[in-house]
Amino acid sequence: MELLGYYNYWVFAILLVIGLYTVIAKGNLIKKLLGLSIFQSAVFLMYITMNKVEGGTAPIILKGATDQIFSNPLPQVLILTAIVVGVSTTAVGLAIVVRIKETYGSIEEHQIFEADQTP
Amino acid sequence: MIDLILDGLSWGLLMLGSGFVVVGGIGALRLPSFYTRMHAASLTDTMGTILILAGIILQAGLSLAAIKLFAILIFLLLTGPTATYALANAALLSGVKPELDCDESEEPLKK
Amino acid sequence: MIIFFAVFLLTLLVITAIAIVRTENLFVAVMLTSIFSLLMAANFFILDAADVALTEAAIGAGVTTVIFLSALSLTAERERSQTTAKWLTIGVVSVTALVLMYATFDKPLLGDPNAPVHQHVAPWYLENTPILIDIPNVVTAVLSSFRGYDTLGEVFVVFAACIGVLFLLSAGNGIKAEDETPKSQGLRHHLIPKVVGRLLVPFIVLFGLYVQFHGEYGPGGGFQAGAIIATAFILHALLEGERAALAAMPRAALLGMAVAGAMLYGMVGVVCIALGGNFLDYSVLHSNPVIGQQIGIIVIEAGVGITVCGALLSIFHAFTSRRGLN
Amino acid sequence: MSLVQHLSALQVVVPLLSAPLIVLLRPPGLAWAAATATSLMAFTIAIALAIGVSNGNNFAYEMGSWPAPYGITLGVDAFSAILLLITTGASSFALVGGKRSIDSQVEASRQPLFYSAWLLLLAGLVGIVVATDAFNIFVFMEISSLASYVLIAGGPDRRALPAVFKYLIMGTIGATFYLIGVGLIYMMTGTLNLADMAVRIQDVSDQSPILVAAGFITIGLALKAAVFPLHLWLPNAYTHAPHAVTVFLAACATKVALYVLIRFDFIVFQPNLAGHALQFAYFLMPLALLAIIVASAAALFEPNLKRLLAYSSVAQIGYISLGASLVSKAGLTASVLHIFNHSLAKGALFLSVACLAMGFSSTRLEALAGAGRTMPWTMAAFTIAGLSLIGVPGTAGFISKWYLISAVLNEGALGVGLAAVIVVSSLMAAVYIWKVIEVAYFQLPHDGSTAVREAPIELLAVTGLAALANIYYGLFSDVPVSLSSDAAQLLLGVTP
Repeated sequence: MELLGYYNYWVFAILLVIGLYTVIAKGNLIKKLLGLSIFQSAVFLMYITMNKVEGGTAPIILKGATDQIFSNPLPQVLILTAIVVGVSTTAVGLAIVVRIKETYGSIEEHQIFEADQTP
Repeated sequence: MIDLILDGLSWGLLMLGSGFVVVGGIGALRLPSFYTRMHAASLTDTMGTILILAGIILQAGLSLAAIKLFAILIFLLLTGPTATYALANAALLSGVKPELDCDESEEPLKK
Repeated sequence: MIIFFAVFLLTLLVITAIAIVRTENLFVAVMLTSIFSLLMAANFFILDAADVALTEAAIGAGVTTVIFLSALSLTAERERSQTTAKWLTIGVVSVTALVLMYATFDKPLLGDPNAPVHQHVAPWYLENTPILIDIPNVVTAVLSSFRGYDTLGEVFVVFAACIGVLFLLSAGNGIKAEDETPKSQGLRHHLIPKVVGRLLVPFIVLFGLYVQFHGEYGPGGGFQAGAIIATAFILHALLEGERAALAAMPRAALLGMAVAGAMLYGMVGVVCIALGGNFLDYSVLHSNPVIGQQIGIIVIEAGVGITVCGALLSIFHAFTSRRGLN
Repeated sequence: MSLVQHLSALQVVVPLLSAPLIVLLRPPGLAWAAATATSLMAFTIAIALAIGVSNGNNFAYEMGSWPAPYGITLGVDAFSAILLLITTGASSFALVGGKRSIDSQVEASRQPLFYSAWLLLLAGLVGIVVATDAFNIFVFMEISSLASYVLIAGGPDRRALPAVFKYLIMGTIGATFYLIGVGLIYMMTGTLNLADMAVRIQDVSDQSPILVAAGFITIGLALKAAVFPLHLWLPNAYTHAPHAVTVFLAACATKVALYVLIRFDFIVFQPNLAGHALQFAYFLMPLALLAIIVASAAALFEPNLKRLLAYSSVAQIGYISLGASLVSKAGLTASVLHIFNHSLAKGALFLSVACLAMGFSSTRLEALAGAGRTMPWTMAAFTIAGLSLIGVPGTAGFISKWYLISAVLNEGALGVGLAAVIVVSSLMAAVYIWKVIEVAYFQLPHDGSTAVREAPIELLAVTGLAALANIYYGLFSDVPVSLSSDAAQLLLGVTP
C-alpha cells in the first residue's frame, strides 16, 4: 500500500518521458508544441504532489478553525507562475508555426529542411 | 431519521445519474454513425448531470454550497444542449451526411 | 483514502497523454489536450491545490485550446510526417525515466507531514499570514506579497508573450480581416448558440470579476480572473463574429490593457520606494501596515487581471485576424 | 532614502518598466530613442554597482522587505558586477550604433514592439544576474528567452523562423530541466534561496533526489548556455537573426546561463556534495575540450561569416567552461576574465559584421571580396577584434588566454595537454580570422560592389570604440582582473 505513495512521482516520470519523446521524435511542429505542454504539465504535477499533507486542506485560514492542518502553499505559488509561463511559450511557439506555414507552406520538419537545402 | 432518508435519497440519485452517464458512454461507443453517437452521449449526459447534481445538493443540505451547486446545475443545463446543437450544426455544415431512410435523390438538407 | 482517487485520475492522465501522442489528426490531439488539462485540474484539486486547479482549468483547458485551434485553422489539420529515429529516442528518453524513477525512492511519501518541504519556509507563511497580512487565502498572500517580485516577473512574461505574438503576426503578408466579407458561414444556423451566448457572456464576466476580487478569501486571483474574462470575450467573438468583438474591444484597447496592467503592478512597487519602503513593500502604503498590505494586494491583483485579460485577447485576435492562405 | 540602497532593484526595474511604455510610442524614431536612453541608464547603474562592489558593498536587497528565506532577495557581488557590465554594455553599444541597421531590417510600424522586446530581453538577463532566489532565476530566464525568440524571428530572413523554433524547443526543455532540478532540491531542503539552500543541503546531500537534481540543473543550464553537445540551436539562431540582435545576444546571452551554472555549482553543490568537484570537472572538462576543437574546426570550413563567428562563440564558451572546470582559483579567475574579454571581442566582431552587412547585401565570404578597399575603417576594426579573439599580445583576448594557460599549467601533466589544446585552437582561430582578412584585403572587389560606401557614421563610431576597448583592456587590464579574482575568491571562498 505504501508503494502507492510513490505513484504520483512515477506518473510524473512517465508523462515527462511521453512529452520528451513527442518533442524529439515527432516531425509535425504543432505536435511538438503539444508534447512540450505535456512535458511542462508533468513538472507541475511533481511540484503539486509535494504540497499535499495527509488530512490537510487547501491553505485558506478561516477565522474559526484553529486546529486545522493545511497543505503547503509555496509549491502552488510556483506552479501558478509556471502554468502561465507554459501558456506564454506555447502562444509564441504557435505564432512562429503560423509564420513558418506562410513562408514555407508546410509545418512538417522534413519539408522545411528540404526547402532550406535548395536556396 | 430525516438525514437517513436524505442520505439514502441522495445516494439513489447519484447512482441513477452515474448509471445514465455509463449508458451514455456505451451508447457513444457502440452506435454506428456520428449523429447517433452524439445523440446518445448528449442526452444521457444532460440527464446524468441533473441527477448527480441533485444528489450532491441533497448531501450539501441548506448551505451556500447548495446555492452554488444549483447555479452550476442551471449553467450546465444551458450549455450542455447548446454545445450539442452547435456540434451537430458544425458537423452538418462540414458535410457529415446523416443516414436518412429516404433515398439520396431528394433535395439535400441544406436549402 | 485520497490515494485511490489520485491513482485513478493519474492513470487516466497517462492514457490521455499516450492518445495525444499517437493520434494523426491534430484536431483530435488538441481536443485531447483540453481533456488532459481538465484531468490535471481535477488532480490538482484532489491534492489540495485549489488555486492551481482553477488556473489550470481556466488557462490550460480554456485559453490554450482556443489558441491551438485558431493556429490549427491557419496551418494543417493532419500530421503527415513519420516519426524519425523512433527507437533511438525511446532509448534516450527511457534513460531519463530510469534516472527519475531511481530518484523517487528517497523522496517522502505522498502526504507525509514531516517531509522536509513542510518544515522550513511553509509553516512560517502559514503562521505569519494571519498576523502580517490577515487574509484567509495564504496562497494569494504568498503570491502577491511575500513573493510579489516573482509575480511581477510573471506579469512581464505574459506581456512578453503578448507583444511577441503581435510582433510576429504583424509581419507583412497575412491578409488582414478587414477586407474579408463579415458574413460568417451559415449565420442563420448560429441562432441558438448566439441567444444562449448572449445570455451567458454577462454572467461569465461577472464570475470573472468575482474570482478577481474574491482572491483573498478563496481560490482566485488575477491570473484566473483575467483568463475567465478573456474566455467570455472569446465566446462573444466566436458567436457574434470577429468584427463585433473588435468593435466591443478594439485591438488598441487590448494592447493598452496589457500595458496598463503591467505598469500598474510596476508603479505600485515604485510608489512603495517613493514612500520609503523597499520595492513592492506594501506596508508603507497605509499607516497601518496590515491594511497597507491588503491595499497593495488588491491593486496588484487588479493589475495582473488586466494584463492577463488584455494579453490573451490580443493574442486571440492576432491569430483570428490572420486569414489562412490555403 | 538615498537611491544607492535601491540600486540593485532599480537595475532590473528601469528596463522592465520602460518596456511596456515603449510599445505606446508610435512615432518611428521615438521608440529607438527611448530604448537607447533606458539602456544607457541601465549601463550607468551597472557601472555604479560595479564601483560599489569594488569597495565592498554587496547590495543585498530584500524585495518587499521580507527577510531572506521567506521573501525574495537580490544581491550583487564581483561576479554579477562583471556580467551586469557586459550585458548592459552590449545592449547600449548595439542600440546606439544599430539604429539604421535595425531600420533596414524591421519595418517602422513594428519597431515599437521590437524595442519593447529588446528591453524585456535586457531586463530578463539583468534580472537573472541580480537574483539570488532559484525560482526567481527561472522566471527571469523565461522573460529573457521569450524576448530573444521574438527578436531573433524579427528579421526579413525566412530561415530565422525554423531556427528560432528549434531554439524555442531546446530553450524550453532546458528551462524545464532547470525547474525540475530546483523542484527536487526544494523537495529535500524546503527552501528556494541559494545561500539558504547551500546551508540546508548538508544533511540530505547523500540522498538520490539531490544528485539527480544536480544532474538536471547542469544539463538544463548547459542547454541554455550552448555547452558543446547541446549547442545545435546557436549557429542558425545567431546567423539568421537581425544583425543588431546578434551583437547583443552573442555578447552576453549564453554567458548569463553559464553564470547561473557556475554560481549554482560552486555555491550550492561544491561544498556539500562529496566529490562533486570531481564530477563537475570530469563532466565539464571533456565537453569544453570537444567544444574548443570541434567548433573551431567547424568555423574553419564555414562560408557564411556570421555562422563562422557563431561557431567561434561556441568554441569560446568552451574556453570559459574549461577554466571553470579546473575548480581552482586561477582557473576561475581566467574563466570569469574570459567572459569579460570574449564579450568585448565578439561584440566588436559582430558590430563590424553589421557594418559589412549594411554595405554588402549578404554576409557570405565570397560576397565580401575587396571589403578592405571599399570599407577600410570597418575592416580595420574587424582585424583588431579578430586579433583580440585569437589572443595576440596587447589585446584583451591575450590577457584571458594568458591567465588560462597559467591556470592550466599548474594542473601538472594534464595541464600540458590542455595548454597544447589551447595553443592549437588559438592557431585555428588565427586561420579562420585570416580567411576573412584574406578575402577582404587580397581579393579585388566584385564589379558591382565598387559603389559600396562606408557604414553609417554612428555604427562605425561604435564599432571603432568597441575595437579600441579591446586594445585598452589588453594594456590596462587591472579593473577586469581584480573583479574576476574577487569573483573567483568569492565562489571558491565558500569551499574551505
